[in-house]
Amino acid sequence: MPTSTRRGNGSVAEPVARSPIAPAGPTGTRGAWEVSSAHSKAALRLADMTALSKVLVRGAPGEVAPLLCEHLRARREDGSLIVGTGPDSWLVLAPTGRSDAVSEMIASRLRGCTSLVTVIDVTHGSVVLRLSGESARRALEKVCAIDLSDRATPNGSSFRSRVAAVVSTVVRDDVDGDPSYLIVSDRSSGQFLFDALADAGQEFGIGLTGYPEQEI
Amino acid sequence: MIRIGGRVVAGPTRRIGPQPGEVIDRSRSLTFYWNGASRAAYDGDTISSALAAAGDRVLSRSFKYHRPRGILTATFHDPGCLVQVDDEPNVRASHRQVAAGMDVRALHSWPSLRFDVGAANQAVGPFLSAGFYYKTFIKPQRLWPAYERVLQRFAAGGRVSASSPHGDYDKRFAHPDVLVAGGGPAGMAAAIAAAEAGAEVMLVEEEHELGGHLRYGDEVALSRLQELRAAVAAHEQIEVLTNSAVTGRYDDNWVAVLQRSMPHVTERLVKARAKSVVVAVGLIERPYVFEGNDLPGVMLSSAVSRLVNLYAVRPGERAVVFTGNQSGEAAAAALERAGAEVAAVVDARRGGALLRARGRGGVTEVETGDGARVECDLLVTAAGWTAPTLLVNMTGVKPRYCDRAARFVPGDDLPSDVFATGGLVGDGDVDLLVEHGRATGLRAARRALETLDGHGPLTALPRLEPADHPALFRSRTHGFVDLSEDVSSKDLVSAAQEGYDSVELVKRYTTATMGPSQGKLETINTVAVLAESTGRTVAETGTTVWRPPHVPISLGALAGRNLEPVRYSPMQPWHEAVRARPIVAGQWIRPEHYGDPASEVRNVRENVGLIDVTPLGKLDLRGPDVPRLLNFLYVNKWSKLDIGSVRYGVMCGEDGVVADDGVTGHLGPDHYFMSTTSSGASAIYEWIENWLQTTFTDWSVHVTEMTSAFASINVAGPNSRELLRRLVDDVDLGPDAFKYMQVRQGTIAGVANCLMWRIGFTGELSYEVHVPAAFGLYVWEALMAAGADLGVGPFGLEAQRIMRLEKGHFIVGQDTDGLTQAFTAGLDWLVKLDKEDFAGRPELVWQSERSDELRLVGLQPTDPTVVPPEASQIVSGANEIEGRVTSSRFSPTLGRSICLGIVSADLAHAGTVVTVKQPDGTRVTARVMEEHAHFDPAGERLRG
Amino acid sequence: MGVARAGSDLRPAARRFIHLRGAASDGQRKTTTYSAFSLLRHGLTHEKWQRAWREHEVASAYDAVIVGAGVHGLATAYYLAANHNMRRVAVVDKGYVGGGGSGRNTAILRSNYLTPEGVRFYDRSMTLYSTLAADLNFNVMFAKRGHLTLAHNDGSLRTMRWRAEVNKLQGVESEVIAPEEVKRLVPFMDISSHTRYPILGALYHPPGGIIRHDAVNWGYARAADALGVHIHQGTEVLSIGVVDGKVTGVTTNRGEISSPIVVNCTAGWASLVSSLAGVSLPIITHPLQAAVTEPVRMFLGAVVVSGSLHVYVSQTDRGELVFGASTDPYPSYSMRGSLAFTEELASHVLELMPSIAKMRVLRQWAGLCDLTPDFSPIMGTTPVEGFLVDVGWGTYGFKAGPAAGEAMAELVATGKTPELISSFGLSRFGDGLLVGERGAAAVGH
Amino acid sequence: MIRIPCPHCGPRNSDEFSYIGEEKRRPGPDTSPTEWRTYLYSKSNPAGWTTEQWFHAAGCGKFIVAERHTVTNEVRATRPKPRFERSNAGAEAGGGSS
Ligand SMILES: Cc1cc2nc3c(=O)[nH]c(=O)nc-3n(C[C@H](O)[C@H](O)[C@H](O)COP(=O)(O)OP(=O)(O)OC[C@H]3O[C@@H](n4cnc5c(N)ncnc54)[C@H](O)[C@@H]3O)c2cc1C
Ligand SMILES: NC(=O)c1ccc[n+]([C@@H]2O[C@H](COP(=O)([O-])OP(=O)(O)OC[C@H]3O[C@@H](n4cnc5c(N)ncnc54)[C@H](O)[C@@H]3O)[C@@H](O)[C@H]2O)c1
Ligand SMILES: Cc1cc2nc3c(=O)[nH]c(=O)nc-3n(C[C@H](O)[C@H](O)[C@H](O)COP(=O)(O)O)c2cc1C
Ligand SMILES: [Zn+2]
Repeated sequence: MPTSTRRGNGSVAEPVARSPIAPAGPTGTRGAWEVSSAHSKAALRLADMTALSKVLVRGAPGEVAPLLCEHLRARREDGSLIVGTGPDSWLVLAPTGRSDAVSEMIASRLRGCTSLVTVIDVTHGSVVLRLSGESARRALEKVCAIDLSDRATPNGSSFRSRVAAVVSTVVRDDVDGDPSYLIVSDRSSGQFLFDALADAGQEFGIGLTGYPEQEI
Repeated sequence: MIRIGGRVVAGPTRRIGPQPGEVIDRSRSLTFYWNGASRAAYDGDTISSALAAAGDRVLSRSFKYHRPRGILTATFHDPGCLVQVDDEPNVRASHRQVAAGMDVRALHSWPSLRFDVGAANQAVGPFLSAGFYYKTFIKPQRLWPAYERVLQRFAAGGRVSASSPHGDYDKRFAHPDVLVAGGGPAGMAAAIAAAEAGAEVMLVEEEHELGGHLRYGDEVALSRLQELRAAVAAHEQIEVLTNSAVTGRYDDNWVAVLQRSMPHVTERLVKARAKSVVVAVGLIERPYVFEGNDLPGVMLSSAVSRLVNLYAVRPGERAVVFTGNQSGEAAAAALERAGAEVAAVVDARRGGALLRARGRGGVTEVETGDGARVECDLLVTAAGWTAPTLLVNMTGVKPRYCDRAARFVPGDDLPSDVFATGGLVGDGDVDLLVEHGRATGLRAARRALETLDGHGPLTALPRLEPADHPALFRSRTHGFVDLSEDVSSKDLVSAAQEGYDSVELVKRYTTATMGPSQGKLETINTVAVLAESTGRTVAETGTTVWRPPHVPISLGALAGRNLEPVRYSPMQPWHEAVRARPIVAGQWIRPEHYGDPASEVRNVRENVGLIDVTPLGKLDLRGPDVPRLLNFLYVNKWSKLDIGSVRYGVMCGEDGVVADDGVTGHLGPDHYFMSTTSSGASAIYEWIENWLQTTFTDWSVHVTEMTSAFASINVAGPNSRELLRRLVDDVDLGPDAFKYMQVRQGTIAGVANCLMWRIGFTGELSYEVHVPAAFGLYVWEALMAAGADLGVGPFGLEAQRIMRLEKGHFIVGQDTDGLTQAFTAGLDWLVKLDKEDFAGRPELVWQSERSDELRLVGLQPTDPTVVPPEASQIVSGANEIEGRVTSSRFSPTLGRSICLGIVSADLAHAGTVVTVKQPDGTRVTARVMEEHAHFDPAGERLRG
Repeated sequence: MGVARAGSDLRPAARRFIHLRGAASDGQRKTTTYSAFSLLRHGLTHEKWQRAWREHEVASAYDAVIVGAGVHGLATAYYLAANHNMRRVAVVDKGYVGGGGSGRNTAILRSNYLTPEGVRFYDRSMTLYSTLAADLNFNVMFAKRGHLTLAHNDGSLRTMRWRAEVNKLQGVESEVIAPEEVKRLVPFMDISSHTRYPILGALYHPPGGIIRHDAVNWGYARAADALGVHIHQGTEVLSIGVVDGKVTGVTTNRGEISSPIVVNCTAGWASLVSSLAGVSLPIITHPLQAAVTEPVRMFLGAVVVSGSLHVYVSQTDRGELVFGASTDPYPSYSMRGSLAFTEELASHVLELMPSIAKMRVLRQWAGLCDLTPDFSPIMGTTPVEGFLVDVGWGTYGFKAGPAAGEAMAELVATGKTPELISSFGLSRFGDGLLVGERGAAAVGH
Repeated sequence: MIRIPCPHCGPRNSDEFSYIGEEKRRPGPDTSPTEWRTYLYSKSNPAGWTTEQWFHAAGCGKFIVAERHTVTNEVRATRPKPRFERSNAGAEAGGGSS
């Protein structure tokens, strides 16, 4: 039996959190997470950002949207990214290990709401990928039917649709003026999605890059 | 070697000097193979232009009569120019460019193109008339398979090979404001005007470069071509796709574009959602029907112009030109420039007529209407145009016949987002085509951008109408109407006489228009001949239905990358490392077993085992109305479930049919956690959302899918408590503190926020633990390590199936089917009809009042070594079906075979012995048991 | 058989019109027999062939009006005339003969259904099909190629075995076979275990196969015409007369027809036609699409079906592959077809046979399917006396044409529902007695 | 691929949605077999405009109502399922259980 855990019995080492995507070597750790520390300078880059904290918020649109973000938009706030994923649902992405803090922050902000509000840590349910670079749009267009032009999907917008047949939330989140997309999908199809994007990006010379210093 | 009437008139090459518009690169010679012999070509040559340059006249044999065929149209639609290229069947030789080393072979010829034994069919032609096979081979019926094999030998087309690689194909989406189909002058002009108006444009051209008919036109045409190309190139907003075809325009301007010869993939399907579509596909020159019209050397005028002007090939030495329009004159001029002799021009506009062409392997003589006979090796026809209206007619618009011009036009009342321009609409000089194209492009852009003004005034749409043209369909003689299908005008006449006299019936009876060019060359003549023989007009007769694709499209391109997502649990790397046997379960790939399921069962019963049950559906339910929701969804009661407890439940559809089962636990105030079957997970989620969003809209409940958020591990077996105790500090696992059907939240192996339920499908003392997914592998490995001395081992799906059968738990969808209502499944103990309402209640009330229903029962074969295969039928008498075995296994625990089965009500009593007919035909007996459970029916082990 | 029996059970109304002025006259005729000999004679003499079926004026009354000139309507008319000597019968169709589903189906015949009632019924159809060419004197080219339904998971393998066992008990040849055997029958099949949809086995049904569907329609039309049945193309039923719960006739674009019996055989349009008589049906109409490739030399012997992949494929004698898939994902009366259909089809076919990626789709088309909740047809009487239905044929009704026609003819002529179709009545939905064929009929073909 | 303008997400390809069915009313608990089975099985199946439910499964996850023409497939209007508008069926179904 293989034992990749670095410990002999039940209570010595620290637990290791893993993304569903086999990390491109070399690897390192960020908080509890094992992450890739590869570095690519390619014009098109794909990174596994699964170690980010993810918090799901549900509530009545009229009450919550003004406090968080409009549907189909994404908003940066205090080192986290609030995404309007549906008329009554939001996803907050934050640096690794921050989900409790973010949940508390959101819960307290929404305390005055009269309708039912739910805040759940969904860090473990999703993968997050970041596709960046000049040809990111053309690569994503191969596997996503949404109009990605600046007119239809400008920086700061978001949508939920299929990417490579996997239902995903996509956020246009440019980095330093470089087109970039964050793609959040069900964890169990993470490896599939990652491979599909790497394949789509091949003609543009895609490079696999690691978990960045600046997480979000 | 070229012969005319027995005289050799030319050497082997027909390549002429450089032409102003030629597309070949004389600095790059290539060699390829034609039926095994080598041939020279220039880069830019099509297969057929290279063969024509080499003096090859016969490119194929027709499939029915095996008549020799050569170049007719020199376009994609050339019916006699389908060839096999390497392992690719049915390649269009007049479109595909030569690549070095290509192995090109002719179709339908055996043993060789010149000596073809199938040609004997020509002699029996009169008996192979349309539909002959419906009239013969009727008796004796038993000989039909033999006849059929003979017919199959004459099937058309090339060959595929079982060892061909799949090839490299992919797809892409696009969202142009304006998509222009066809890159002739009108299409280019439309693209330019649309781009100038601010639209993003996709311009798609079937040929290898832009230009349409200008490419093979005169100097004026060529200079206009340069201007237009330059203007297109100057616009960054125009994406040009050449060697690409718009294959269809579907509802809501969903446009399919087949993109060929890409650097990265063989072919790519572009799926474009265009705000406006401009159809500028031009016109197709149509063949003329007369005796001998299929002989090699009979060519359309545009074919001649193309061969001379684009490929610098002289198509013949001595020509007769039959013409009804300027295109015939252009061809005659091209021939003279190419050094061929034009022996006669027969002008239909001045009463000239064409009677027949004669020759064996090709034309050697032409007989004209006045009886004159002219020796020649080339007969050029310019009989008029066909508008390829498919892309417009796909919208539902019907083509309209324009009598004056003797052609069908796209029809009226186009959808507001589809525009037509160019030759498709009418005839005119380049200026008019460009002007019309521009005006149309602008309109398309305005529609796309939803701007009413700006970018200058809307130029008037110039009048562009089909020009008058003589109605030239068929001569006084009969000839081929459909060369690909070997259908003659005589066949059509006779089909009409037999009553197949509507255009749709005549098509199906004779197969005219059903071949590779799908009527683009054939429909008009088919309709005209039918009209003539029924006494109706062409307009009354109408066309057949135009259907996509515009040009055939490979299965590879349509499939693309074939994205079929799969799902893995976090423990997948571990399963792979120990080579678990994978099983595909919906999207999930799971371990079926790790070598020996029976020993996995024994290990669970004796020690402790771990199974990865991550695919179990998991839903987080929150809100004050969750109990009402549960009461409605499940057939049993949910009002009183304490925090820290879980309960089993079954859900039925509104038809009372068992839909899913699982357990739900009460985690905290207004907080529940539901599990569903793996296969039911997404359907149940959708079903619940449906109730909440459409019926119980005022209930306060939030449902969150958590299936992938937790790695789920069932720790089962007598040692499971001890194993967990070693890794869990913050939960009291003692039998009294944490009872059967309870749930706790705690930390396992240092991983916080784990859920532990004390439940079990296996019938053992067991804990289902749900671990935050990223730690799943870590915890699994920790359990394995910590339990080494307890005999811990993994078990797979198969061992679990055996154990649940030992316990008599049914599996929804296996032990039940699409009609199994709750009482049939034996759920009398669970269904609470005294609840006021729940999904499916009315049907279950009525089912409870019936007594004749099938029942699910436990069964044990009389012979304990016999394991009747699942789906074996339970029978009475000779062949009366009384039920079936739904689950069946050999129980390693009991050392005997055990089953579940569905039987009719009168056999459902304990002790009844039923007869089971196995697939091999043998009959065995089995006893109906008191309980579904074969093992530990009282459940002492799991409560322990 | 026929007259006496028919006469005794025939409702009086059915006979009332026979002698009315304007009633259709007995139009039987002597028909040229098709044979190699007649072909030779015509070839030599260039003599004209007789019309396969004639054109008539629409008479003001018939003993029965059958709506829909698909295989069901035509077969019903033929068996009425042939078996029951009822010849004052009209088949009316708004389009051309076989222009509905019967002219656009993938022509797969089989009887390996799941329920005993279903298997027995379809088996009767297969028996009739086996001698149909001779019975109709029209070669319908029934090719018993063998029919394979692939199983890609243990659940479907179990269903295949279930079907095989039920089939065998009804005397129908069916067996579950192993992947190697599948490969032997279809050498192009990828049976390796690492595919996304591994082939675990198949239900093999040797008598299944394909037929020349148009020939079946034409053969029935010609044979019915020879017995005096009137076939009216281009004749659309616009309303149905019902007085005191009894049918009185129909109004068409070519005039009114009185008739005590109206049979609805309009498949995809069944709801619309039934609603003209005030009868509502548990039917929803979905388009079903099909496609053909360009022809290639023969390489696929058997008919191959995969339920999990929603695809079925066969190769015709002409060499083209004929494909079908599942119905469109939402109801519609559109026959325009979609791109998604061809994409899915191609990817699924290549999943099974990756080496044919270079073959090209030549044409795609669509037809309309009348789906019932239990994937079984609806045959028999309705609450309106004299208004009968033979509908709900979904994606699988071409193979049923002969048996349904035979049984419906018996019902019309005798007034009694034959045992063979008694489980398939409209009343079963109200009674909650569904005939579950979902597992074998959905996509199955 | 027709387009359905989701009232929440904007126009999207129809393959992001699942078709649910014609808009129907669920009978109350004291229903008769005829009424109930009409609810279960009968369809109006018109050739023309129809009002139906779709589920935006690969989008916002909302059930929506669309008016679609079943011959042209044109979708002329969509609207969200009204919230907080309790149907009679709901009132009865949920009655007194919590
Ligand atoms: C793509 C496709 C593939 C299929 N594949 C198979 C297969 O492989 N095997 C199989 O067994 N089945 C298959 N089917 C199903 C099969 O085609 C149908 O079930 C069968 O043809 C129905 O025959 P029918 O005679 O009842 O109806 P149809 O053949 O559809 O005839 C109904 C007729 O009614 C006419 N009509 C409608 N309304 C009116 C009116 N108001 N007035 C007058 N006339 C009217 C129509 O014009 C039409 O001609 C397939 C169907 C499709 C669409
Ligand atoms: N003298 C000649 O030989 C000749 C030939 C053709 C047309 N004409 C005249 O030219 C006029 C037509 O000009 P135009 O600009 O409309 O057409 P055009 O024929 O010049 O150009 C149409 C272009 O569309 C392309 N095309 C067709 N179907 C396509 C598809 N589905 N996808 C992508 N590309 C496709 C063709 O390859 C062609 O290049 C007519 O009036 C006609 O009389 C003359
Ligand atoms: C079994 C079968 C085989 C077919 N083969 C061909 C074919 O080889 N070529 C062709 O053009 N059409 C073929 N068709 C399709 C018909 O041309 C036509 O599209 C279909 O009958 C639907 O009619 P419609 O397109 O007029 O609506 C075939 C149809 C069927 C049912
Ligand atoms: Zn939406």
